[in-house]
Amino acid sequence: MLFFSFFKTLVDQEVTVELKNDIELKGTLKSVDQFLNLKLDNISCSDEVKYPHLSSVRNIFIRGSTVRYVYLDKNMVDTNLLQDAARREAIGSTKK
Amino acid sequence: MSANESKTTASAQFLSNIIGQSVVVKVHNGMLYKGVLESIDGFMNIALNKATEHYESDENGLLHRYDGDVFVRGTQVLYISEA
Amino acid sequence: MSIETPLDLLKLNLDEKVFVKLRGAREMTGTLQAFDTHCNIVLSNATETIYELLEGELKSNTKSSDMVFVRGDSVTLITTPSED
Amino acid sequence: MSFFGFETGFPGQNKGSKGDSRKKTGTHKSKGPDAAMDFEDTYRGFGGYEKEEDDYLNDETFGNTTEMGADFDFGYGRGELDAVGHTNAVNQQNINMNRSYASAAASTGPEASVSGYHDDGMDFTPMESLWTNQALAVPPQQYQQQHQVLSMEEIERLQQQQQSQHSQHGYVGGMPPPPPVGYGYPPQHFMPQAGYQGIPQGLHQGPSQGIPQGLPQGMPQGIPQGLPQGLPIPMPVSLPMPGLPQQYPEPPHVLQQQQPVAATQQSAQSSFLGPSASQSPDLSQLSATPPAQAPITKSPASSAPGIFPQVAKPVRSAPNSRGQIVGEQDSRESTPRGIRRGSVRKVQEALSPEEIKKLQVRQAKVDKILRHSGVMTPRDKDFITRYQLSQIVTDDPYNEDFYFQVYKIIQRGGIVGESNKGLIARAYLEHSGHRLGGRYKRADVALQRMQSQVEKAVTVAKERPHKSRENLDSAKEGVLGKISSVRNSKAPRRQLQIPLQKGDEEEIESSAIEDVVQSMNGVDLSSSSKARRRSSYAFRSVDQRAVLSRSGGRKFVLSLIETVYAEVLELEAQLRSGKETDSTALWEALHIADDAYEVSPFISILSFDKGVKIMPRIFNFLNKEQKLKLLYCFFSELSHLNIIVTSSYKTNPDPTDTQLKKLELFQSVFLKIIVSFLSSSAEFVEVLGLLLALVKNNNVSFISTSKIGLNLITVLISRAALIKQDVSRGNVLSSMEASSWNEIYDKLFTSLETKLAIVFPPDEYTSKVVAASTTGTLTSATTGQSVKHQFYDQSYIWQFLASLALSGKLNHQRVIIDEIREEIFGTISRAEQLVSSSPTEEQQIALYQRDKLYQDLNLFLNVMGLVARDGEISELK
Amino acid sequence: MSPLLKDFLNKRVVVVTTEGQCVCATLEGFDNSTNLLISQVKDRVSGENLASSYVLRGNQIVCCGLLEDSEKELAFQGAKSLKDTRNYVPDEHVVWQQVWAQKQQQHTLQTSHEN
Repeated sequence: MLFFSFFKTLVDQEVTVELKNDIELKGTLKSVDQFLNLKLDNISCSDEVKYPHLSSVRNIFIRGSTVRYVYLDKNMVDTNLLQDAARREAIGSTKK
Repeated sequence: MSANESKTTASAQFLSNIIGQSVVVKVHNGMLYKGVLESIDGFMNIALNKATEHYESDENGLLHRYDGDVFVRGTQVLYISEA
Repeated sequence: MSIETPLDLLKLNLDEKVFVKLRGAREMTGTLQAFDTHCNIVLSNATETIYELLEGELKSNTKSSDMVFVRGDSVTLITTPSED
Repeated sequence: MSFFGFETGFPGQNKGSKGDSRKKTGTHKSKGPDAAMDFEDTYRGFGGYEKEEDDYLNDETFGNTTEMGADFDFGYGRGELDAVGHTNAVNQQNINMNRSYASAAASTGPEASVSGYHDDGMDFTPMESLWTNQALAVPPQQYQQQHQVLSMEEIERLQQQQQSQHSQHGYVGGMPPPPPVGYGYPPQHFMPQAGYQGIPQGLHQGPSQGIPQGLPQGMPQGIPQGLPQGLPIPMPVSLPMPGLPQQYPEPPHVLQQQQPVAATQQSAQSSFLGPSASQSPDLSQLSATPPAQAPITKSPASSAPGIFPQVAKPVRSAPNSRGQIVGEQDSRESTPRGIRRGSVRKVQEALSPEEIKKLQVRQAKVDKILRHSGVMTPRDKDFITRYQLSQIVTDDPYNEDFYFQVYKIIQRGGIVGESNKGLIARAYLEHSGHRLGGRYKRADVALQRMQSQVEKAVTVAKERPHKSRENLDSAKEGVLGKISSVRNSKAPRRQLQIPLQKGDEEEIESSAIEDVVQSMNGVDLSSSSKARRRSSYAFRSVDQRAVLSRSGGRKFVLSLIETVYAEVLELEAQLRSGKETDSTALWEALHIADDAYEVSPFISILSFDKGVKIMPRIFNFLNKEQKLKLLYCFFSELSHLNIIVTSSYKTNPDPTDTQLKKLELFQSVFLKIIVSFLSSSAEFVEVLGLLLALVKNNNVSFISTSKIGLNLITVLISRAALIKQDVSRGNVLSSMEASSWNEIYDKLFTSLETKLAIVFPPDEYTSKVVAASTTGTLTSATTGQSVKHQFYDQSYIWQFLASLALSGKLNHQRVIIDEIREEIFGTISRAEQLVSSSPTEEQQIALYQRDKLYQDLNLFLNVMGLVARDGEISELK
Repeated sequence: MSPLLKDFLNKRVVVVTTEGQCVCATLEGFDNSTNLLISQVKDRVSGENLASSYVLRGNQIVCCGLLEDSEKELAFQGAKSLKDTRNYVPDEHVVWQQVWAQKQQQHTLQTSHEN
């Protein structure tokens, strides 16, 4: 649940998603679900020439399992809070 | 902890009594990690210290010696055996 | 204090530099900001290096970013970077 | 027949419902051959759930009062809850029908609300009755999940009962047999790995946490050639109408698998899961794609096999012969198992009129429901019930959504009133990297507070300059020896007769100092920590590892830090839910009184950024005595502190930017808590105690080569001076306090005397710092100023010297001036030269910086009644 | 079913599969595991009509984008084929062998000029 909570704070921010087939999509994160599927709006493909496959697509749904990276800016994330959230998550999962 | 300890399967017993021993872990991409098993969990995530990385067999194929602790992800583990 | 699960080992490295090995002959170093049981992680000041063998020649290119989320299923190994 | 296929039974009507239209399917016998098509059969996969009326369990299980009004008869949910209740104590008295959901939820996971993770009790083992045809077969091992709540003995006792029960009644097909021991799903992480990445073995891998958490998203990576290459696959009977296709036989409730294992891992995954996967026989024969265990052929990288059937190519693998699109994930639901068999009804007696009316009402309801029947399996309904209950009951939304909740509070621009939530958010805002609470905006706040403290002390001294001159002569004879120098500073300096520097000052310790140590307001300083060998200056390497290895090693210290974090988070959670907080566990975790190691682990904790960052939140939970002990330990082992070693130009001549950032962090976080603690609650004698700890256990001159060290000394002596001044106005300072203050001050002064100039770092060091540091606070850089004109901000040095001079007697002031004469004039000439040398466009900034240099210098000179202006020093009017 | 795909229903979409295939189709239905029910399936690169109706398994889907303007159903002919998502590197151990060797060299180089 930690990363679902994390991505929720990134909604309406501009992020760059790198997929496992090396396509890189920059766009505004519109919504996320607990499988970490993402929905991006007005996307731009970082390498249009090599990957024209998504030409004239603006709004896209990305399946969480095919994401490799999501690049963010430092100021989008409260690192101390995130680390504590990770600690709570770890404590939660081992407490079971 | 949870109440399922009472039914630990044979594999769980094996895993718990090799903690602290030196083990060999074969990973999905063919790599082999040898080291002292520090801990292991239900996901088969493995923590080794003084781990060495090899390919296929551990004698000849020494690739690298890790000085810190090494965390190997459960889903990548093919098998774990006593060294 | 016993380290019960490998995840505790990860927890120790929060806010510390870690070295991550990924599928597809990739590695990454950065400061560990978050992780979960699926091994999803967030690294800050991260540098990724992608290695390739072109005609037996080792080629590598690097890519760095301020903050990056790495999906757990690409991760194979995490350790603390050796000083060398 | 209720929505979920459960016989809710009529109150007192256990003689079997009269409905003629329903013909019950036999319990053990397979369905009667002549059974007319009634809705049971159309009700695919669920069969009748009637039960024999002679089943004595009926009353307990379903109670006898059913108000028909409840339109959404969550019979199943209640029944299930009862079933749980039921298994706890077989002869439980009648469970009243309209128990509120919240209480029901509370009963399923009593301890859950405390921990906030509501789902401990909710395991998701599917009901055995669904899967196994053999009634008595002991369900496969891993489904034998205990319900978290039961203790081990209870479980054993229940198990024998169940065995006996099964044998007596045979398989009570109608009512789900009281689930073996606990009705629960194995918490997710105990699931075999398949739970997350691997193949859902045909069993629903539902999350244990009640709230879907990273649920599996579907089958793992299909095998490339899985999809038929040949002719377009035969179309399902009718093109499913948009939206969820009704025709879609497979109730698509299999939760999406979040991170399917890549195909190549498939073999690893399946081999790992091999044994269990084969256990559910129906998985393989039904799956549309060849079974997962098929060996993985390395797909030829070159030709990406088109998933979609190219029209021309011949059919390669026959699609699912039954021409039905059957999702293989969850085959078990799609095949009518026929395991559930309705129970045989006895001959119906005549119906009383109101029974008939009741029946009609029920019939209407049943028809209304029927339209949507089969969409959800019992498991889903149960899951939804628990999920909703857990939503209702969680009292602390922070647990599942911690990052998002607190992030939103911080983002909404600060703290919402004094509520606990605000407190927690503020803890993060204090020094979070977040743009709102950005560290750099607050970096020098600690310094400002110290500066204001020193300035206040200096102004007080300025107001009474005449008084300090009178006792000028009387100060001739001082502890430091006789001073015979004449008043004006022009005459050559006379040598001070300095008493022999004793190897170890312990012997000359006067009773006053002893009193201070003892009377540290009840702070019982364990003798061993006092006698901990002096942290020597003999520190060569900046290697943090060396310090760490002498306090248990890096991993040990890191695990300490994590324990401390865990304690703080726990305390904050308690605070949030309004409970008392007890910080003993936290105190132990800090290892402050622990002197089993050469270097106290607490000091090593402070050598990690995360250790420093947690300090303010720790201070929230410590009482005054604990804070004093913490600071005593801190000042006693200051020389071991990694930040001192890295910020001293002696031991770290080439500081890197990351080191400078660490210094910034330490300053903005830890220094600030010390300043605020001392100014808010420390008494005079406690400040003395800390100063004594510093002077006695450290090589003070080494400490003074570090900016942080110098600031720490400044904080202590300026605090003491301030209290002394307020107190002396009221003349309350006791004789013991006054004499011990003089003694400790002299101890400090002697340890610095003749080497006072080292508080000024050499120029090559300061230029390196200016070059390396990217943030403006370390240097006096102001925006728009070219780097070469920036210079090292020495204000903290003048503040130290001002406090030192302020608290000393005239002889001390005389010595200070003599020792730093060049620095004083150096600063004046730099200030004057600054304006002349900087280019016109930077004139504005140069002027500002010149005034700043003068301002810092005068902070010191005013103490002596002097002032520097326009290039020379004159009497302060 | 997760609401993410809801507003793509009955619209022309571009779907990329984990095998590297890219198609244009109408989204008829989907489920929680993102199994997609699509119709009038056309290969976006070759322009070939593939199927009038098809079920695409959830785990084989990379992404599903809303096609803005229906004339541009076909991407440029001859576009390079997409990679699959398995990131399989043959003989990865050889790569790592050389990586560690190279790093060892750099390290000895570094320490030698340090002291």
